[in-house]
Amino acid sequence: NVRLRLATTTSTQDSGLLPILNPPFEKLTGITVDVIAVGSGKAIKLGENGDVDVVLVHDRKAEDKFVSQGYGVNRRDVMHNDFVVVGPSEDPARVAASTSAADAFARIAAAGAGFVSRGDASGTNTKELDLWAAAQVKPKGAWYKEAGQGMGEVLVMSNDLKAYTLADRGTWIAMKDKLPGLRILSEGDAALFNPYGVIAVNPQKHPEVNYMAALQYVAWVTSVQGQKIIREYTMGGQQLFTPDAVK
Amino acid sequence: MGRAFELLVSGDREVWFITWTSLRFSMSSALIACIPGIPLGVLIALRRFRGRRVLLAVLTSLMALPTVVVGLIVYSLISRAGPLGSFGILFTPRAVILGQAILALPIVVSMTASGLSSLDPLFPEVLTTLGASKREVLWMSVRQSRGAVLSASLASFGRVIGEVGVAMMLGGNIRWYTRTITTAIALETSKGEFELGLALGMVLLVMALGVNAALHWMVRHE
Amino acid sequence: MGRAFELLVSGDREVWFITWTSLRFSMSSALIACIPGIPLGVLIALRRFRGRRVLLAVLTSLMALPTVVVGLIVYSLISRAGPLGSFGILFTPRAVILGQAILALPIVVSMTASGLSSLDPLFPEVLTTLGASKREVLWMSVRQSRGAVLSASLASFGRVIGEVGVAMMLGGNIRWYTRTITTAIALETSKGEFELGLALGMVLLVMALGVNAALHWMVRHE
Amino acid sequence: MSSPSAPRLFEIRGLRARFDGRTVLSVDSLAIKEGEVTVMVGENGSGKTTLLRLLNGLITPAEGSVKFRGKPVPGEGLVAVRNESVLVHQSPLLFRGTVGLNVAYGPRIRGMRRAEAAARASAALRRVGLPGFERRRASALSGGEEQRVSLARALALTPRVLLLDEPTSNVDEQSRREIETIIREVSASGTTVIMSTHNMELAYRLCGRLLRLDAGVPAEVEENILKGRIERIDEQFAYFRTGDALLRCPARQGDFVVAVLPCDELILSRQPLDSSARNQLNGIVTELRPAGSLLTTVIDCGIPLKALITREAAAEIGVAPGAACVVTFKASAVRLH
Amino acid sequence: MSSPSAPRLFEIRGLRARFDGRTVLSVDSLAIKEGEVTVMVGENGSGKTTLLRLLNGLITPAEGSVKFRGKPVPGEGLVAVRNESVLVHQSPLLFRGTVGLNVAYGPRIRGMRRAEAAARASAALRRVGLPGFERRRASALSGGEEQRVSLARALALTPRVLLLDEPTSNVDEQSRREIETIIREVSASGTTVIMSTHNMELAYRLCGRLLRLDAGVPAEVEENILKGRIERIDEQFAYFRTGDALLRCPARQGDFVVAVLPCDELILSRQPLDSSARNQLNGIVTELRPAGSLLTTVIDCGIPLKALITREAAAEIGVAPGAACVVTFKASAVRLH
Ligand SMILES: Nc1ncnc2c1ncn2[C@@H]1O[C@H](COP(=O)(O)OP(=O)(O)OP(=O)(O)O)[C@@H](O)[C@H]1O
Ligand SMILES: Nc1ncnc2c1ncn2[C@@H]1O[C@H](COP(=O)(O)OP(=O)(O)OP(=O)(O)O)[C@@H](O)[C@H]1O
Ligand SMILES: [Mg+2]
Ligand SMILES: [Mg+2]
Repeated sequence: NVRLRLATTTSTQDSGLLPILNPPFEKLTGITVDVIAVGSGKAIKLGENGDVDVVLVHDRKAEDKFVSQGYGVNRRDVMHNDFVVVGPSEDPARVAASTSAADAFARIAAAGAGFVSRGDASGTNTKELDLWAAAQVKPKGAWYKEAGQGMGEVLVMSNDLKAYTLADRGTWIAMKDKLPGLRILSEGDAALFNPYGVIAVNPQKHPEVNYMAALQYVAWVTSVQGQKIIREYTMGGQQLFTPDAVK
Repeated sequence: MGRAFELLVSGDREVWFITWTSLRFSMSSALIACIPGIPLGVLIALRRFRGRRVLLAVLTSLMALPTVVVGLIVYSLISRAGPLGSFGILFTPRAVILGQAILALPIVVSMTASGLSSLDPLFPEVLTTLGASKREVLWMSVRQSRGAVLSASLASFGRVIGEVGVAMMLGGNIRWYTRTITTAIALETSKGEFELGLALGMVLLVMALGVNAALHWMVRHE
Repeated sequence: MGRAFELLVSGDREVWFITWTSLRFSMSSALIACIPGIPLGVLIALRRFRGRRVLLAVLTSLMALPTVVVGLIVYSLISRAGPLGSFGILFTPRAVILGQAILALPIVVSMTASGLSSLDPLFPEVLTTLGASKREVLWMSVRQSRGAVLSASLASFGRVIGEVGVAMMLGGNIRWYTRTITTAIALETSKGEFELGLALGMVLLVMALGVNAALHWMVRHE
Repeated sequence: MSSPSAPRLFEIRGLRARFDGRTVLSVDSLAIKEGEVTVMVGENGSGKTTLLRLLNGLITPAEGSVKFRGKPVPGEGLVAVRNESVLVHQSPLLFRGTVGLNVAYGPRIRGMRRAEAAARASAALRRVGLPGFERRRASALSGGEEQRVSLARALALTPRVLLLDEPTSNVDEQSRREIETIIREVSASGTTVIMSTHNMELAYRLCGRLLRLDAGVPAEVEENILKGRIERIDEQFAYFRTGDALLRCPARQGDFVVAVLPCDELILSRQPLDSSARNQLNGIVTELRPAGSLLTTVIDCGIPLKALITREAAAEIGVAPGAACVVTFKASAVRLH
Repeated sequence: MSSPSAPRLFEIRGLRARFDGRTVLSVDSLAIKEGEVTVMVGENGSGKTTLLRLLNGLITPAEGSVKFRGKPVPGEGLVAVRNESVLVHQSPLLFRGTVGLNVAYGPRIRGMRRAEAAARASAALRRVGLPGFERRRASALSGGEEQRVSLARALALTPRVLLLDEPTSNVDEQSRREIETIIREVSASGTTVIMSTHNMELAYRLCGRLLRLDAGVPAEVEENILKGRIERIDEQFAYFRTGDALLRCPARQGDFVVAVLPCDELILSRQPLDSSARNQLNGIVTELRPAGSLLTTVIDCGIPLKALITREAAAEIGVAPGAACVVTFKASAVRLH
């Protein structure tokens, strides 16, 4: 019984995609996939240490560094979804009227309305910081709460604190029923694009890794069948991810 | 270790802040738990009443309750949607201290009770005949078993300073506000910053050692 | 509560599985910790040696170590990049049990030691003069203080069954493999499924109560 | 027997104490007068400790009642018992800390100021022969020292009722004499003392009243316990003065205060006997009561003497209340303590 | 004094024991022969318990050495001490569980099978007068019952050396006599007994040798302890036979086995005295040694008698080793136990 260790971000797991995507692979190859769902940073770290065979994450800068330092090989684009700016339904900063993501952020800062940041150097957090830069705002002050937690927790906090936040669409869709006080206020800006990549761990750095299985997995998620499963995966009638490997 | 000292010595203001926050939260919550917990434990140890054993078993079992569950329970009370939501204490230091005190209480009570159960059964009788009231018997029992009571307090302090579930759930790990050493460790770990996590762990350990040593010293020189 | 029973009674195979995994891990690790921990605690309680107080203070402080830090330390040893990486036990049940045993050890040792310190100081002397070897003194001390030793074991069991850091860090929360009640609770909570988290918490509490009751009953009827 | 206006200090009625379903004490009726020294003796497990704990209201009787100054204990009388009496337990149980702290505890708890309590404690320690022990650790004492500290702890309270459970068991000879003196002194100052002991010498010397427990039941004491003193001593006899009588006893030196004369060593007769027995007293029978198959006869010879005789002998000699008779006993039958 | 081939059972040299920096025991030289009954007496805190614990190898001396059968304890001799001796502690410390379990513990731990150990335990309990106590909870005993169980626990081991620390302190009179009998019996069967007690009667009756500790230092015993028995008794005297001598003692009834004669009650003279003192023995001085400002004289009168006299008196009477002299003492100076 071959086991393949996949380190991935919580969003792929929590959105319910992997439990759909992996079983056909397991049936096809006889390989058991052990999903270790952690933050992007930790997933990449596990890859660097050779503790997993393959990683599936969304943090392009970190991924490139991972590959360039020789820890990962065969990076492939898998899919993307996008980020949305969510906030209290009352929308005190009038974000709904914004023209772009950066404008939305500028409005939040200007109104001094509450904003909960992931603050955990995750892909989402990196994106958020980029947007603040684009809005030419230094996020600081009582209104800006760096929570240092996962997406789900931050959404819950925003709901309770009646604050804005940046969320990935997958988690938002999965959780929006539990967040009665929040709604999407800004979406669709190209700046909110969120790509996922799959990377096999370099067997030259870590000979013990199950490279063959990793390659098989990379092949599977980028295969026509795999991409079809990703495209057809919906939640609440909404498609969560857009496949990128096979157009 | 090196990293930890570097962090502290280099005067990283944030590390000092979260260390102080951790200490503040856990001291407060342990203290709050001890105030009703120690007398309760003494009563359970000295009185023989119906359901005493069951109560003890429940208390010991409560020690197994994951911190995040305690967090959840308190959350469901103090969240906007909860019965105490109007106080708006969620994601504030008070919420953490409250949750941690609830977490600490069964530890204080059950360890105090089990520590005192080794007192000579004649001890309360001797005090009584010398004219001690029930309250004085209680107080003297605590003093007599102060090692056990100290252990109970320190264990509860250790439990809360080392826990992450309640602090995370109720405090929200908000930077410069409710971020403690443990929530910071969780954050750094999730970022893959394992070394920083370990270094912070060492800071916490040193702090716990300091508190332990200080309290032991105090009790010894009382 | 209702939800928890519904889950269990409805025969949700996954809930049964993670419950069983939790129980298996924590029983194993508590047991593994008790094997060296109880004798060590007894020795610390009965012997007077240099550095005894310091050792006790360190042990009590170790109880404060966040579980995720213990997880990190063990991780740095058994990670492929670590000295014991070649065994490849990371993200397997063994890793969790190992980590939890390490977590439990200071609890067992220090609680056993503090429990036994209330034995009459003449007790070992009486045994010795009756011909007991050092080992027999140790064993009889345990039997004599079996309440305290039981408390220590149960506290360590409670600690590991309720902890999430080690199980998450070393087990990886892998479905159908290393997912325990606590890691499942963490997962559900992070998804905002608070009720499910609470329900699982109740399952855990009931299980802990069962183990507590069973052990108390056994010791009483020994 | 007692005047209704002055209730006895302790009154016991139908008292039963049980442990694990076993009745270990069963006292139908017993009264203890204020100011008296009552000494309890009896085999191990005969219930002495249990009775003392009951008197102090520390345990609750299974049946019956103990009344202190007319009020039930535990119950209405408990506050009074607590205020006025202290029990010194059989095994001294000292608290951690110094000896001084132990002895000062009682006064402190009753609201005395620290300095005053410390002074009391020092005085009590001096009294039990442990001056300067204030600063010693209570856990670093010898067995007898512990016991004396535990006595001092009670004495520091100057209670009106002192309950002592074998206070001299581990104590050296010299200290035993000192404790005897202490008990005499506190008793002389009006304190009621109820104690248990296995030291018969101490029991005889101290007792105003001797209470023998036999498997939890008070039993008749089959000895005449005669308080008095040696009047003179020659090579042959010591002459012991008790009340109006002068007893010839074996010539022994010592500070004897009591002569014990077993009831079955007394010979009754109508006329003086011509025997080698060196004590002969004339008296009048005042009471006759059955004691098993025998009869207990009380004869007033200036002092009341109890004698055990068979029913046949009683009939033969014509022993009946009011009858005159002669009591004869050997010098060697008298035990001096 | 001892033959070099047969080492004494215990040999003590330059022994010092300290607690908290205070020297509580200081024995320069002491040997204990096999088979002997040594009784230690002395004030509370004089170091009896400490000495017993040292002999049993339970504590380590601050200075000097204890040797058991020629080997140091603690050290080489420890195994032998453990195998052959048992100490019964002053305060009985029973384990949880039943009395039977307590008493059977020693035999069990030494590898005896359960049934056999239980039989031994029952026998030992019967011996201390507690038959049928096997199933009682050890925590539910009276003080004296506890103490007797703790003795039984040692007896169940039939040790070659029995160390007893005040074994009768909480025990009733009857049981005290039984324990005396037990000690006589085990001693008769070759067991060495070393015990401490405050009961001088017991000490005199049992001792082969009496050891008095005075603030941790062995002190001279200033009494002649004469083993023997009452030969006859008349109205005036009891006649106590000890060795070749017959002593006139106060006429008392009882089962006396020892006559105690304080050294300072003996009067020495060259010629028989014409006095009322009823005991006169002829003897020869065998030894003279200083005792403070006085002299201890040992006179062989068939039995060796020690007398304390002033130096002047010694010079006047001409007391010197080898000189004949007459020893005179009053009957009432002899204390029978
Ligand atoms: N806590 C207890 N539980 C059960 N039985 C007990 C308890 N205490 C005493 N007993 C029993 O009650 C009886 C009376 O005990 P008590 O202590 O009153 O005797 P005592 O006369 O004081 O004896 P001693 O002279 O040995 O001190 C004994 O048979 C004893 O075994
Ligand atoms: N553990 C200890 N720590 C400090 N001092 C002690 C300790 N045990 C005994 N002592 C002291 O040592 C001295 C000798 O004690 P020991 O117990 O040998 O006396 P003892 O002759 O047995 O007295 P007792 O007749 O009261 O039993 C006492 O002064 C006592 O206070
Ligand atoms: Mg008693
Ligand atoms: Mg002693």
